[in-house]
Amino acid sequence: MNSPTQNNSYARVADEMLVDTVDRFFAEHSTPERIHAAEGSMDRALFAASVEMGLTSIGVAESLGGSGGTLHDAAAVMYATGYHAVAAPVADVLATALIGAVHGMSPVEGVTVALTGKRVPWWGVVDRVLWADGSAAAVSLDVVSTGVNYAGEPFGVVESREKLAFADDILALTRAAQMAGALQRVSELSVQYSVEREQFGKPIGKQQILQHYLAQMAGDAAAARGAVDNAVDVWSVSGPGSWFTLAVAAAKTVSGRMVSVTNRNAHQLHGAIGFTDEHRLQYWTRRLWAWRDDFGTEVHWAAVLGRSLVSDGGRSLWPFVTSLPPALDSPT
Amino acid sequence: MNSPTQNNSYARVADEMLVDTVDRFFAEHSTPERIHAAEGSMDRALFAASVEMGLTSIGVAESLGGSGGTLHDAAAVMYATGYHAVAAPVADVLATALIGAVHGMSPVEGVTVALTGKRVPWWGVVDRVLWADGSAAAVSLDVVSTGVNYAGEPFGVVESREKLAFADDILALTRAAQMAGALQRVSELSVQYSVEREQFGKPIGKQQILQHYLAQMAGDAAAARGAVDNAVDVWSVSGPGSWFTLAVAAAKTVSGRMVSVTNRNAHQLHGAIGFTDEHRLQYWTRRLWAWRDDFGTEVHWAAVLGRSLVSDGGRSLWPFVTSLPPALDSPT
Amino acid sequence: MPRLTFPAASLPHSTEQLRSDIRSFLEAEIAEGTFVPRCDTWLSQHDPSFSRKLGAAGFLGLAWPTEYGGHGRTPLDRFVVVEELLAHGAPIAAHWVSDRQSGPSILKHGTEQAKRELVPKMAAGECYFSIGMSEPDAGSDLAAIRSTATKTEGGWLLNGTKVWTSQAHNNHYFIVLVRTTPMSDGGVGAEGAGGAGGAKHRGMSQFIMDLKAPGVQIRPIRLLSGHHHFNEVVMEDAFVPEHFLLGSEGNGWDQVIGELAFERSGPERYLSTFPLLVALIDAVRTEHGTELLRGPSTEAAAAIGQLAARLTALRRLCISVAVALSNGKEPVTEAAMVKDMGTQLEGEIGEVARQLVPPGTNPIFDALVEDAILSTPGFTLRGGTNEILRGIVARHLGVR
Amino acid sequence: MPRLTFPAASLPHSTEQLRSDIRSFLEAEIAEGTFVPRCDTWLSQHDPSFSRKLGAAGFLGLAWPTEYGGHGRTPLDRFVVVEELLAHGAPIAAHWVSDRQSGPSILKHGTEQAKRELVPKMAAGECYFSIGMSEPDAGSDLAAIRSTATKTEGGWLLNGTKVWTSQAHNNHYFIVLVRTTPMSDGGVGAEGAGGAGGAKHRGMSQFIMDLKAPGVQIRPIRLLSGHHHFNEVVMEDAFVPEHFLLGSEGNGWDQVIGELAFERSGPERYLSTFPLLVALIDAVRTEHGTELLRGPSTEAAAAIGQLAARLTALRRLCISVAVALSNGKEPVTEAAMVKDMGTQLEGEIGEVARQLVPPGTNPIFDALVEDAILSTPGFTLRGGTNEILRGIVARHLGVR
Repeated sequence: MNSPTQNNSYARVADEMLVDTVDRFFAEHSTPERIHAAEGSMDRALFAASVEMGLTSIGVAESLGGSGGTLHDAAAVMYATGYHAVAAPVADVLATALIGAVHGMSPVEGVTVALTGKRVPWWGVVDRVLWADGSAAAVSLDVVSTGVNYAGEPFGVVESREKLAFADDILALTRAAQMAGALQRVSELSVQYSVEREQFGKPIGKQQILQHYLAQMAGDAAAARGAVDNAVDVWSVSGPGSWFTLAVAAAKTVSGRMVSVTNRNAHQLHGAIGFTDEHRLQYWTRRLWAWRDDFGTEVHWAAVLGRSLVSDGGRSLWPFVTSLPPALDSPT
Repeated sequence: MNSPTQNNSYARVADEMLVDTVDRFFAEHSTPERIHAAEGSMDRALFAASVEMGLTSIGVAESLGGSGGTLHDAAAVMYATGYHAVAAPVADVLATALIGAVHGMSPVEGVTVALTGKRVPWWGVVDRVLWADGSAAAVSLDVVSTGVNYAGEPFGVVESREKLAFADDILALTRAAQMAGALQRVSELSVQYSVEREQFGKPIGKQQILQHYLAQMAGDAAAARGAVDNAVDVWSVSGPGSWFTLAVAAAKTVSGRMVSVTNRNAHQLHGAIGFTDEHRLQYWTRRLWAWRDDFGTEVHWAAVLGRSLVSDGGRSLWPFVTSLPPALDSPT
Repeated sequence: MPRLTFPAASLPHSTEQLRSDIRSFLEAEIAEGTFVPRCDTWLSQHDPSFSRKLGAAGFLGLAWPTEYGGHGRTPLDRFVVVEELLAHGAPIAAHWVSDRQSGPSILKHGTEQAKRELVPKMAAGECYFSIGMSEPDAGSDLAAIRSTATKTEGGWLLNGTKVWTSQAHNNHYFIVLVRTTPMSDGGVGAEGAGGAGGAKHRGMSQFIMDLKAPGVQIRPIRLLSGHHHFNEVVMEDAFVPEHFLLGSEGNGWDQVIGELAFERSGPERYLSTFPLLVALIDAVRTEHGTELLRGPSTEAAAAIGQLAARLTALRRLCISVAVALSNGKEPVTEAAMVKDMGTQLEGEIGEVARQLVPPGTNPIFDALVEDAILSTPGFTLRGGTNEILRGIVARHLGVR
Repeated sequence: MPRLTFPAASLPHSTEQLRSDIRSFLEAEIAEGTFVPRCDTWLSQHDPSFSRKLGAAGFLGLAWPTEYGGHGRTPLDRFVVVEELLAHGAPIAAHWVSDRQSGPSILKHGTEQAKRELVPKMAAGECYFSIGMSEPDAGSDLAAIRSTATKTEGGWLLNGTKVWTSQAHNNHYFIVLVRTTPMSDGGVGAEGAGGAGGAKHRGMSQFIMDLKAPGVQIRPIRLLSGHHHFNEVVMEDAFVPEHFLLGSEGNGWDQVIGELAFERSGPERYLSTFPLLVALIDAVRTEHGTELLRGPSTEAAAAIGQLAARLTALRRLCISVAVALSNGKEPVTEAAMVKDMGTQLEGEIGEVARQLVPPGTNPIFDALVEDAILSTPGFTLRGGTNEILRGIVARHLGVR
């Protein structure tokens, strides 16, 4: 993973070869069977292989012990975990490594997650927790309760504790990127089903109303991706800070908002079969329902952005809008 | 207008002959040409003829000098003014007579409107104002400003004054009834246009997406009518009071909420021609935009209902829902 | 111009005592801890002991003749009991189908022997039914079913596969629609799958099939929520006695279609998530208090208020349809419209709930929300997709 | 699988000085009271003196060659200026069409004489153009137009009627699409109105028509808002000199189609109501203050925040399309998608505004809201209805 660009460098797209490699890797390993088998826990083999490939510390400088590469590379990995419904905390551990890096820390081995509040994702499989004081100790938290989220991924509820700065932002962006990937995949699964499935003697995709559902899904997935890329651009241009927080707010808001309509229309279009646990559609739609709730709902983040704008007044809106995406030396 | 039933009697439908008469009367006189000509003012001839017919005091007991008939008759007149986009304050003056009757007052001649806040509809043509002390004096208010609403109907803004009890409720219900009528008409105009208008060699109504718009419009109009009828039932069963207020809140909320989607889809379906002032569609859509704002928006009234429910707790919801419509001696 | 017609209608005063009775019954059961209010209980909460309690208390088979164990009351009496059960989130999946449609169907079309044998137990909440309609690959196109019944000594042998049979693994019988005349007979083949004629609908019959009979295999169809309500039921030479043929041979299609308006118009089409709305109001109350300054924001109060307002409007339309049905009318379009609007509304409740009360605030509330959201896709699919329903309305309006 | 493709793209740093310049210019103009920010100004606010000011300051014809009065900059420079003008609600309807499409069209297809005579005045903000495309009864089916041009001495005689010609009553010219070969020639009749072939598209040509020329009559088409932006333009033997034929005879259809992606992808497709969103933020600020306890509710803040968030996402997609166009690509589907989403968003702003700030609170704000709501139906009709746009996307996705 020797990317020529450095962490926080001024790159605006992920490395093409990396994107391609990760895509093929997850496509091969994150199969419906393995996603299904991992419910309630995680796909340990897939996680180990991802660590092996260096995916859980991409975007962390090699000097810090990371895999190197850019933040756009990191976001591409997160997006891919969504697109492929990876049933392992690859994105969470990667996010934790990036949070640590913001504070000058090296990535820690194993399933290490940063605390951001009461709910700790992947609780049942977590090895270590990244503390606000910068230490990453083996798990020793008092768990109030445990459960599984919409997607069958385990979580624990702990007493709320002090957080590392920007942990919220980076984890929210992580989920936004994963959602963008999942939204794209749901859109594609729906197109495919509409072409293949026949009813009353013709493919259901010939129905105008379903065509409109599909167009909207495709556009919403693109918008979610755009909002995520805006935030990654800002992170990459200026590092974490208040501009980054607002760009993350926009990203989590846009991705989260798209979930309700995309999931509704995808399930509507797939009919009864898509509502069963034997159809793969639900590996994505359930993750979307889970992810929009994680690390602040779309309402929470929209309110963060809205309050900031109201506080600064109407004149602050246009400069904010035109700050995204940040300008570039030459158009790509 | 000698209806056998009395004011506040226990009748649940309007007199069929009355409904039919009013419908034919407005259909004859409230023509697109006359609606157009009345913009910025009112159709004085239509108003005078409506008064002559007794429409502006229906539901007020003959003993009080009204036309007699039931509150359901009164609501049917209001609904008809919406269905026919009557460009005169027939519904407002009728509502004012009903407000007066609640306080034991007889209807006053001419264009008499009840004060309910700062904005006085039909300001430019108002003869008298019904005061909180029960008097109905010739207009002598200081007008802060004047204007015309979405529909080109005049209004004035005055200093806020004390209101008659239940004036807000009765006027909000009046607008809800008018909206229900207008929603139904927009739905019908849209069906008609979809059958008649051809594009790419077939009626546009053959497009599935437009069929869905039309189905939704028809259902929304029916729901609006249902919510209005619920409130009229309550009024007629138990008179004005807190139950009536909440039923009105539901009616204004439902009618008002339907406006945005119905207007959007009706205009979308009519295309550019429906966006011009030469097409009759806008006589209804503009009134809908105006009426949903009058006497409290759908947000205002939904909050009234919501606050009441929150204040009384979740257990209060089901008794409220099942109180509408009130039970009847035998099903009609 | 064709319109939707919802005549003004209310429930009669005569239902009020019954409402008061069932409400008291339910409040007492909740207080005793018999059940905790849940969403979508008519599909998911199968509780024979509760169904028997209801039967013993006289709340099932309300409109059925007393000679068959019913209570000789009206369909509107049943409407009242059903909406109270739904609104209180009671566990009613066991007797749901038998009380809504199988009982009336058997009373209308069944043999005297079937009526005597089954209906009293159904009214007692002791005998439960499922629906055997959909088949693999038939989807929304019910005319494409392939299951068959062939005559044998003393009855019929049934073969074929039914899917989406809710609670078949827990229930006693299902009423199954099969072909008693093969599809290829009578020139049907010539019209083919795309044929517009009614030929494909001929030669179908309904049977009452014992789900425990030899030759009947039941396999779960699990939902994305992990829940098991639905099943695939495979019949291999499964025997049905002669007296369990339901109605006339060959008349199955018409019998099934006649049930649809009843199936589509009930309060279960907008009350599936009602218990969550109740919980939402309490959660907002707990969070914000009720004092003027600390109360919910205008926007939050309005979000709740608009849901309640639309519920009252829908309920009126639903009652109008129920009254029309009980007067022998067939408000097929209006029933479709109510189901379209109602299922959208019940789906919205989950979304509003999680927007007003952030997940993580209250685990019990979160669980209700999750249950609602995971169930929601089914609301607008079961009993005819909303796209099909809107098509029915459009056809009635004359544009299709 | 076919996807929408929005390559990562940003505006270049080289545009930043220009943005700063036009922003200062606009803030100074607002401060001087030259204009009050309004919604939908690119269609409705025709102000020649403001257009001339912009021209004099070098903000028009930015990407046109300097030899024709342009500024030799890039389309992305124009993008920046245009979005600033829109966001500030400046009165730009006079030069809008000439700057967006007529100028580029004349530069690409026009005769040298036309270029010399017209383009410098267009860049100076002194010469304004309209669009002459739609016809009565042609609706969305542009191939059905009937207007004609026939050769005459020194030029052409045009006959026919154009509708929806915005600002024709105020502008100097319009570029008009007509048939130079009659519809019945070349076997077109055989394919008829329902024909799938391109025959109906052949034989069309574009002309630059002087709107003040003899034989041209302009009649207003008033909108439901009462506003007069659109016109019907009737041509009766109206003369166009030879050098105002635009492009090759018979090539009109292809020229028009080439303009569509440009017409559909601009920031005017999501910024029409932006000034209202700015005013909304201030109105909420005034009403609720900014302190934590008195500030807007979570729900109100979120309603504003989600609009802002979606704007930023859309802007990124819009820039991606603009960059692709400036690189010579033809992102037709992506442009359609952005317009679909953008026009829905700009329509939503009016609805959110009246929900958060009740009508009657502030008359100036109310007027902005009313203007937005009365204009909104046009957003999703003009330049291709959203139903057509979604059809374009669906075709690209392979389902149509």
